[in-house]
Amino acid sequence: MALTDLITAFLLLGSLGFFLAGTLGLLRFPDLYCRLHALTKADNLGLGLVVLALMIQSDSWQVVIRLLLIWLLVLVAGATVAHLIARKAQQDGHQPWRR
Amino acid sequence: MTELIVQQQWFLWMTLLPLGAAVAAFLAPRQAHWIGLVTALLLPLCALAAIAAATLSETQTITAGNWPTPLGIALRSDGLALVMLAVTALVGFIISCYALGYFPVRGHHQSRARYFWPLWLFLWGGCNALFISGDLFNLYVTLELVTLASVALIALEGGKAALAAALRYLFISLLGSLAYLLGVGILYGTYATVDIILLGDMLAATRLNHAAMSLMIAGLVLKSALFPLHFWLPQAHTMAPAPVSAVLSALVVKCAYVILLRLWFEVFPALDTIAIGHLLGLLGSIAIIWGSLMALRQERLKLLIAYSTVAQIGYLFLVFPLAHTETMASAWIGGVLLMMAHACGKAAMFMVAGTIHHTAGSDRISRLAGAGGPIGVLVVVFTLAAGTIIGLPPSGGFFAKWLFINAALVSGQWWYLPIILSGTLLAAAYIARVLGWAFLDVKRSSYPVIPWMMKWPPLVLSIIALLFGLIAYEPVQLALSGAPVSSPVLVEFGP
Amino acid sequence: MELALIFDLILLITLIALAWLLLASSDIFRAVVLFIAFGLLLALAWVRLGAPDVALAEAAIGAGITGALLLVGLGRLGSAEHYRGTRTRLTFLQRLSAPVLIGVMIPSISLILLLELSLHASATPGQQGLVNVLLDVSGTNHGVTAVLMNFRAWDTLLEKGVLLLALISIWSLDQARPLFRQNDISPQLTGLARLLLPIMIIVAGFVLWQGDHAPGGAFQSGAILSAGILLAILVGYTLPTRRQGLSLRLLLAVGFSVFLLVAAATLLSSDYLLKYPDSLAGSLILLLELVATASIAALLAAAVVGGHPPDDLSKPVDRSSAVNGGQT
Amino acid sequence: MSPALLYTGSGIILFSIGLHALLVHRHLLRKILAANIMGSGVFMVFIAMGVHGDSGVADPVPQAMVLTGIVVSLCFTAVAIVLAVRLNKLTGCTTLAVDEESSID
Amino acid sequence: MSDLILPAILLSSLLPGLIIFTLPEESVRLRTTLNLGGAVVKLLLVALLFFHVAKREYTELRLPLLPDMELVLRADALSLLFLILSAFLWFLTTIYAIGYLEDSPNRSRFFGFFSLCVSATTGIALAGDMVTFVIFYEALTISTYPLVIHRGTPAALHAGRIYLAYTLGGGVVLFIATVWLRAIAGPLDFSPDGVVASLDPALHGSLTIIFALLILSLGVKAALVPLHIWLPSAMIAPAPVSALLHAVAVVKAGAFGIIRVIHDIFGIGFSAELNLLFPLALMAAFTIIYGSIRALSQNDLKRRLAFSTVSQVSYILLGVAMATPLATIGGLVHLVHQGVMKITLFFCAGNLAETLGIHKIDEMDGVGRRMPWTMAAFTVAALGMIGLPPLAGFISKWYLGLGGLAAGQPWVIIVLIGSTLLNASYFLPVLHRIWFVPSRQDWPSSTLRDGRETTWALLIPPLITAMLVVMLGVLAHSVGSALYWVELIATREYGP
Repeated sequence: MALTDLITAFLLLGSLGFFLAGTLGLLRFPDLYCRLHALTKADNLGLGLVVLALMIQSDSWQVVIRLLLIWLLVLVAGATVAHLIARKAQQDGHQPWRR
Repeated sequence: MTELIVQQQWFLWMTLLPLGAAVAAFLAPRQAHWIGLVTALLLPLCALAAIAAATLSETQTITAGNWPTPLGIALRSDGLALVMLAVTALVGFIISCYALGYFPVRGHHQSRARYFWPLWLFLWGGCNALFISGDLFNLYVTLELVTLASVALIALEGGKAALAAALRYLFISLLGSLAYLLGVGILYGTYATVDIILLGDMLAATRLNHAAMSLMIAGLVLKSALFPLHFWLPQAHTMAPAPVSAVLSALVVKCAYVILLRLWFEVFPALDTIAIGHLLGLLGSIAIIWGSLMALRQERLKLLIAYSTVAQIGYLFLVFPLAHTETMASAWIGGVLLMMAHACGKAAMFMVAGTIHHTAGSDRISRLAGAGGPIGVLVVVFTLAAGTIIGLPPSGGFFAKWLFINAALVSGQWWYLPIILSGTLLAAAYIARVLGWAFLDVKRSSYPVIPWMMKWPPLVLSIIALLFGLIAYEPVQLALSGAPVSSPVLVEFGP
Repeated sequence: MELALIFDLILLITLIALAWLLLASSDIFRAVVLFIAFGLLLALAWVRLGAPDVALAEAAIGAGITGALLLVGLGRLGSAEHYRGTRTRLTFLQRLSAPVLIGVMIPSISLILLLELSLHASATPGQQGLVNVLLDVSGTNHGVTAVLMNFRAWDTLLEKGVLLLALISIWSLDQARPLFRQNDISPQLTGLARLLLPIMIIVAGFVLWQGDHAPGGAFQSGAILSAGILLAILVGYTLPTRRQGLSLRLLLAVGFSVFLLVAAATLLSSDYLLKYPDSLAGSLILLLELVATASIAALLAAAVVGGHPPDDLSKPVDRSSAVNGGQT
Repeated sequence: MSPALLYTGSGIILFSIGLHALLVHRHLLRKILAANIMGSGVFMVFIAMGVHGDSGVADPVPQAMVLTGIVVSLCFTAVAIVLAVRLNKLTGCTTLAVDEESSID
Repeated sequence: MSDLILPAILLSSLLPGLIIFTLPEESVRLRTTLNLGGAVVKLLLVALLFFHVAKREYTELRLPLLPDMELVLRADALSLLFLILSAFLWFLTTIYAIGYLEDSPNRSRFFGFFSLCVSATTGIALAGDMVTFVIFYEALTISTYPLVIHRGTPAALHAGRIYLAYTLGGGVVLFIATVWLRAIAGPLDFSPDGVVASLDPALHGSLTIIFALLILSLGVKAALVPLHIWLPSAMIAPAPVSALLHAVAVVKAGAFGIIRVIHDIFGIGFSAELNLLFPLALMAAFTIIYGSIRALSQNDLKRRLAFSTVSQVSYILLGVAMATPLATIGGLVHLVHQGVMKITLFFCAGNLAETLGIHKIDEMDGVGRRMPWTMAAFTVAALGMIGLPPLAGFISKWYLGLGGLAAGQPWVIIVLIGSTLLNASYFLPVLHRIWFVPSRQDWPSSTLRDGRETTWALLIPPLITAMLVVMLGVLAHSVGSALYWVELIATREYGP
């Protein structure tokens, strides 16, 4: 097992943690805004780690650029969609959760 | 001249022409009806040319792109294909003329007129492509083309009943075609080809093949509305506008049946089909009786005609049990003949029903009471067309029944005789019921004038339907060329 | 190998469970969302089966366009799900047929098939070899594209017809209604669209070009483009609709028409339907793919919009609905 | 138990699940979903039965067929949804229950 | 020329019929022209054909229907007999119907189906094989049904249902029997020796069943008891229709079919060999007596005539079933004679109904003074029916009696005498009422300018047919009479 593989495994395990956290947040948080928050933050980071892991494994720079592009696109799209959902929720009168 | 005819693959043009016209009608909605009419005029000519070309040339099968068959799609101009192309051209032409009167170009319903033409031309092209296809997957695509166009045409009427009927028809068709497609998939997985001729040579009587066969037959039976899977048909066929009802009953139901004929006689001969044949025969028999009885009970003319279609489909399925080795040609030709005759007769009947609805304001049979004047003529046309449904000579239905009875007697399946006969008598009864209302001597109101195009096309078609038996020789000879059956058509008892 | 098999098993069990869950769930919105997830997983299954073309198409269609169609449809159906109120009166046979079908036929047919399949697995070599041999003369370097655009081009032509036909059917049924409220365009979405649209066009072009030698092609590319068009509609772009939207109609029909014209031309010149001249095969396929992409993109987007353009007919229409309906 | 067989079997199961749901459920969108899942099952059988040996590369011909099939089923889905929406607009129902009562005229 | 004459005869009534369907109700003149023109053309064509056949120039036309199945039109002596009868009587009935239906509704429909009906009858006459016969036979069924229900009253519709049930039921049995026979014996061209005689004796059982089925199914139209129920109930139809049904088209089609089956399919010798004819003769004899007895008790004039038809048509069958030349002559000649006599009676009954509104026999007292010409015709025809020499009916009965003796079946004489007595007892009281009982009411006087009893169109046809009744009897042995022609047939059939 080469060093790269080790790093990859490490990164993937890390991403798994983030995904797990995001999913937990999605399931357990009290209202829509919190859930969005958990989902976007944690998943974006998780995906970033996955992409990073794959970049290490890839053998041409073209693939690296493509992977990077994918991650950036997901970031942009995720941010916008989260915004749209939150905006719609606010328009519909959903109040943020208060303790 | 002769060379010109032979060298062109007219039967292929018959698929490209309506499809192209459909696109044109979509692009130029204001001219759609003219485009439709010109196409409808050209297609019968193409059909004649295709028949002429086929009688002059040797080959009946070409492949698209001229790729060898396991890979390319076989397109066939054999007897069955040509006969169906020709009948569709004839019936389609007359229905197009009728539709010109039924969907006024100006006025309230012009949107229906605009969409009718591209949809109908698509359907026509799909039918033609289906008839010539010799490839199981291609048959699926063409069948779906036909189905989708039918769904949209049913829904064209716009009422909630029509929409519901269209949607139900869509689901039923999806179910049927997916079952068929699953069977095709299994056959491809086993033999790596979907070519009908190649499969017919290779197929062995394994359980897997039987399962595939059952799936395909079940799917197609659903699509051709054999009892008890007919429940969707009456609504779908009656809720549609009249020209569409005519198209559906005359042509669309036959599409699935043509595939069944091809499968049964060309793909599955090696398999053990006796039990399924008897099952189909049994269901067909029930369909004959049940459909006729239901037709007898209907209050509305279009529903009566639709249930009569259910019964006639029952006759078509008698082909399968009746086709023993020695009676194969009898049964096969009987089925083909009945398809042609029924296409003409049923289209005429639905068109007349549409005209009556248009003129009398309703298609309730009781509204026909004392029908005279313009409606009286329509009733006569209805009767003439019904002759072929009852099976009166010299209609095609008569000779089809002759062949069925002949096959039943010679193959020793006498129990189909009472079925066929009671079907005939019941058909006469429900037609006579309509006639009885029409002849009823009551004071009648005056009716509006019937548009020219809504009166004459059905009359022409009904006369053709009634006299079809007299000109059946040529179509039958044509159908026999390249037919998958080789026994004499009229069979005698063996020594 | 073992690991792969376990992966397959997990994937398939998830797929089946998803299918069951989504069909059984009482909330129809949830069902639609699960269906989209099902589509994405199915794409993974196609990859596992060595069919990346299908995987691309499944992701773009099963998860993408179909999902959009379903969501838009669901929105229009309204949330009221009062389908318990009216009970249909079923005939006896209808009552009988469903349980019989479910209870007897499905298990038995499945059982037979499974039993038999285990005996017959991979009995034939398929047409892989034949396709590879003929690939050189097909005008393209990718097997699936060769089959689609050349060997079985007749199927593809008819399929394009079905697509156009579906759109005509949709137009015949209804008039286009707005996908969203006009005053509701978010500036963030507009920004995203500005960023994404050029990328989408580039990606679509790439996928189309890719189809010549690797998974990809007109349909996948068209699906991406149509997503772009929908995005553009969502941020309020409109197309000119003069002359009853003739330009739109032309765009929708061009893929099928060109295919038909090529078919007619080949039939005239060679007596065989869709037999491309050897020297022209490559360029013809490229042409067909290009126009097909354009049409598919427009057709899919128009299908999601659902309905004919409001100016299609002379009859007066509801002004408010005429604003952003069919101007893909 | 080869992967191809596994996938074929799953395809058939998906087909059956879809068939069951198509027949049992009333809601139109659910019927549409069911039909789509049936279709996916059929396509899976197509592709999986075309996988031969351990090459891992599927036969291109069924792939092309499945692509065609996916498009066709997409078309049906699109039309069905519009029909359902239209029907819902006229009747307020999301089922096919309407045609019984209105079949009189 | 001679090839085209057969289809031309068919088309001479078919085409006018089809055109008439499309005519609006108001175009009386065009419709009348078409009707009469068609009838005249047909008569001329038949006359032309007559001379061909008299010179033994048989023409034949074959049109392929299916592989190994043809539509065969052929003119032989027997078909000419029926053809002349139907062409001539159609001509007269057309004139009569035009007068009878003046100003009534739905005339286009009526004359359309009327023409179709005659076309079918012509086709039956010209059929050259069993398939063709069946085709036209069924066509006749369906084209007469609208005529039966033409009046549109509930009673008419009921009668129509009965008519259709019986005739179509018979039709399908005939159909099956024919298909079965075709599957056993191959092509079924009519030929003087029959086509089944040479078959394997093992098939004789099937052949017997087929024969029974054929006779039973044809017997529906020929009104063999107990298959006759439809005939009296069909009386509800307008008089010209009744005339046509009884005298020419329907019952004669059945009788003609039975003749064809016995003579030209099974062959007389073979039928006798299988002992098929004696039961038929018994049935016919029973029908003769039964019909006459039922006629006695009918008060409705047309119903009495109907039961008389039931009885009289079976004379034809009786003659044929006895299988001797003389009896055959008697039977065949009665085909013509009964037609002419019965059509006269129905014309007269129609005149009574149309002019004076008389339907019942007990309303006929003294009507001879009001309508002398009509009643004279009635009287001649009724006396002919009874068999009074030298009228037409006598000739038939004479030959039948001789034939019965020659066949060694003297019981036939008893049947004939009994039936004659019965005929007399249901006709003579009517004649007595007509001429000798004083009228109980005042008939509406003639509305016509010259004081005629009724219009020419209604008067001429019965007078002509009544004259024929006399001439066919008196001039029975001259060239060109029905008897002469029938003897020709018999010699061709049995040899000189």
